[in-house]
Amino acid sequence: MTADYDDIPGTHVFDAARSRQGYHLNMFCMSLRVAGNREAFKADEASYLDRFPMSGEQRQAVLARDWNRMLGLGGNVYYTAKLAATDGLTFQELAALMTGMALEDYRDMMLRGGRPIAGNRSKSEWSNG
Amino acid sequence: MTADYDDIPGTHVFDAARSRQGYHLNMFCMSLRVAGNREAFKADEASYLDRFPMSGEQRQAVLARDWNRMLGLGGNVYYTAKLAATDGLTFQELAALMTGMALEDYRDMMLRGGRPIAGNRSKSEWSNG
Amino acid sequence: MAEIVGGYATSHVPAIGVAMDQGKTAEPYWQPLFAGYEASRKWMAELKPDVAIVVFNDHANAFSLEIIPTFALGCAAEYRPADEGWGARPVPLVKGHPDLAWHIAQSVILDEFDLTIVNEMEVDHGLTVPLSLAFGQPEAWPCPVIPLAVNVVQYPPPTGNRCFQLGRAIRRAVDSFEPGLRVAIFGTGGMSHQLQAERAGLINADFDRRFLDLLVNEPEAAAAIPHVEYLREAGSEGIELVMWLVMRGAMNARVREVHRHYHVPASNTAVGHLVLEND
Amino acid sequence: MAEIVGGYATSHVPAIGVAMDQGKTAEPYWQPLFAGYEASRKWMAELKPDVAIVVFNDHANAFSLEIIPTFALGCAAEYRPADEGWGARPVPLVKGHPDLAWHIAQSVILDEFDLTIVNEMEVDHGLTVPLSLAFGQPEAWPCPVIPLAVNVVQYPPPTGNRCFQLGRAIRRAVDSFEPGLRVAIFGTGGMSHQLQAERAGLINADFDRRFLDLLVNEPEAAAAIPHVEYLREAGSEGIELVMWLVMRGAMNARVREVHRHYHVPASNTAVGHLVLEND
Ligand SMILES: [Fe+3]
Ligand SMILES: [Fe+3]
Repeated sequence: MTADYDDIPGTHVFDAARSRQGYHLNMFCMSLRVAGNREAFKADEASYLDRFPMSGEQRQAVLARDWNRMLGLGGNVYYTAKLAATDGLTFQELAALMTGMALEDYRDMMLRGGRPIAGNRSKSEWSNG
Repeated sequence: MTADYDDIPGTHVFDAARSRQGYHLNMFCMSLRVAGNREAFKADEASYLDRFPMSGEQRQAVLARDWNRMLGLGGNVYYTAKLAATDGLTFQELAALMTGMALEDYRDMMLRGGRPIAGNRSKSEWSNG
Repeated sequence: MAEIVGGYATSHVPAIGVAMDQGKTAEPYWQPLFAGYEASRKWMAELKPDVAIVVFNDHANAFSLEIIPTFALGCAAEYRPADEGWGARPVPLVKGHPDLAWHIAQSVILDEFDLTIVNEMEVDHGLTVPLSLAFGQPEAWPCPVIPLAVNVVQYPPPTGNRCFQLGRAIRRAVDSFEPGLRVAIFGTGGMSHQLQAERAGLINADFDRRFLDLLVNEPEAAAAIPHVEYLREAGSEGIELVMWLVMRGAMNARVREVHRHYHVPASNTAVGHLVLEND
Repeated sequence: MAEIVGGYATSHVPAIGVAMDQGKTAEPYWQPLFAGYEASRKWMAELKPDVAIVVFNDHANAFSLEIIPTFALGCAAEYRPADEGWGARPVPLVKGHPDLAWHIAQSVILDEFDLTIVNEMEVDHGLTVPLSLAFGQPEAWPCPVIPLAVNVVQYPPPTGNRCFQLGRAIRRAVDSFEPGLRVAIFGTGGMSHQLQAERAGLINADFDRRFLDLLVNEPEAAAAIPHVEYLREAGSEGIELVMWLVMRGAMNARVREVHRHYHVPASNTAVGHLVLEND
């Protein structure tokens, strides 16, 4: 199935397919809302993750803190942000990591008005860029 | 506030006012879905009820198994039926108790086609009857 | 496109499930009730739908007063039968159909129905009794199920018209799904009954028969029945009949009545049953 | 009748809450942002609404993927601020207004909106940051709050038109409530921002300014913007702007723009703010 939003570059719209794929990954992240769970996860990440029947790739992405890979495997950023919070990251630090930019460069880009829309509307603009 | 259904006799429509009044009473009943809770309640009703901030009247109606009084205090029959189930009553036995009829008479009435609608549409029909 | 191949309406009285689970269907009290489901069980066995959408209501089992969705569509892979206080029914696990369920969810939300999507839900007698009536007592249910739970416990339930319109939206969603899937849709609950307080035991066969006629032949008229008429004429729990309108909305404007059965009583309730095919 | 006395729209960026909680509002990074809220805080202090309806979205705190209501209306007596992973915000408990909330719930359901009623809910930055911006940092919030949580995390959110129509239904509900109650309504979220993946940091000031103009003067045109346009032009999280349409729907067809503020950035987000009065 294709959707009208598939052409947007650098973006994972959290639709049915992604929600189904990422269910247990996201529910793991959700569990980190509870302070005691954050402690348990930090104490032993691998055995904490055993509680959630996610795929091996998803598990690997969590352990490696590969934020974009998590999104590619069905993660949603409001969920993965709870893992970032557990690591002590701010939302801006998380965003910078996903863009591949240094935090300072990302912050400067935002201070200059953010990533411009021109050139960022469709995948064709990115593949030419 | 009056509603178009207020005139129906022998009936508590579970509207906003009743839902608010009966919230903790119904949530107590809901807790009896769990087998362990049913055991705990049967072992010591009074202290089990302490977990739920219901009114003194509601608590009294529960302890006395005053089924209509529970409904009058905001109970909903799908919730109070869980208390009846804990007591080992069937839904037909519960219904008979609420009508004030002997179980055999209630059962016979149902076999003869149930309580007729004629004479049971409005409160005025009951006050004359 | 996928196709709606049949509509099945039935009461979902818990005592019917108990009678089946305990092997009492041949007893004199129960025999006339179950006799009326023999033809439709054969019809269903021949129909062999690939999936069943079951419109039902939860009776304070999956949902409590903490959260009360008007329409909750199950998109999960499976649903466990609920313990309603008497222990769970000994019936098979209900398997879901996430592909079609998510397609319906997306379609009807964009069609401006304000659905609640549910991925964790136990299913009570409202869903499992109709499955038992339609499919008997197999080791596993013969097809996956998409549960659609409608609030009829907390007043106000959705209007009859809204239920009918949701049925039409579900039909559009099914019509736009990938080809080859044959879908049955169940409307459950009712008919006239009152389970509570001094008027418990109310039955109104005239109302029920008129409702059956209207549902088949004049569904817009059935959809226009106001809540107070259900409450007064069909008993406070008779308002469950709005769920039959979701099923009817998913069928063609004109339908064939393949089978009808009406019996009083099952425990406290008037039992009605309809099988419809698109004309 | 009760009366809608004002409409208040604002972004609800979590970093704004952190800046206020940590006393950083006068720092050079934050000062220009907060300067734009001074006039409207004074306006709100003079308005003194009796109750605020706050349209917001939950960000995976009160709700998870287990249950996803399109529209969830809080009818509870109180709501605790949520721990979103960084610990709960040090802000007052949010008191509800069950009388008006239940009235709205009943009214809009009979008006054929398929609401989910919620009696247990924690509220996250989506609701508490707008309260902080509007009311500052009091010991207790100056008025009770009715939270209306809109799903914008799981695609598809409700259409812009559906949100606008729900606002109109809420207006009818407020108009039919007992006299004397003065109600403010908040639309929150947006403006353009993308928090995820390689395109994170997207801002589109042209889109945002056009949206502000349309919302004030041509709300039907704003309500017609399709989801894909928000996603592409305003970023994947910019679709939160549909929630402003609920607020706008509850106001008169013609409104006065009392105050406007637009600032980039707050962390990853373009901040927009509007104060409207009925004309
Ligand atoms: Fe039922
Ligand atoms: Fe947000």
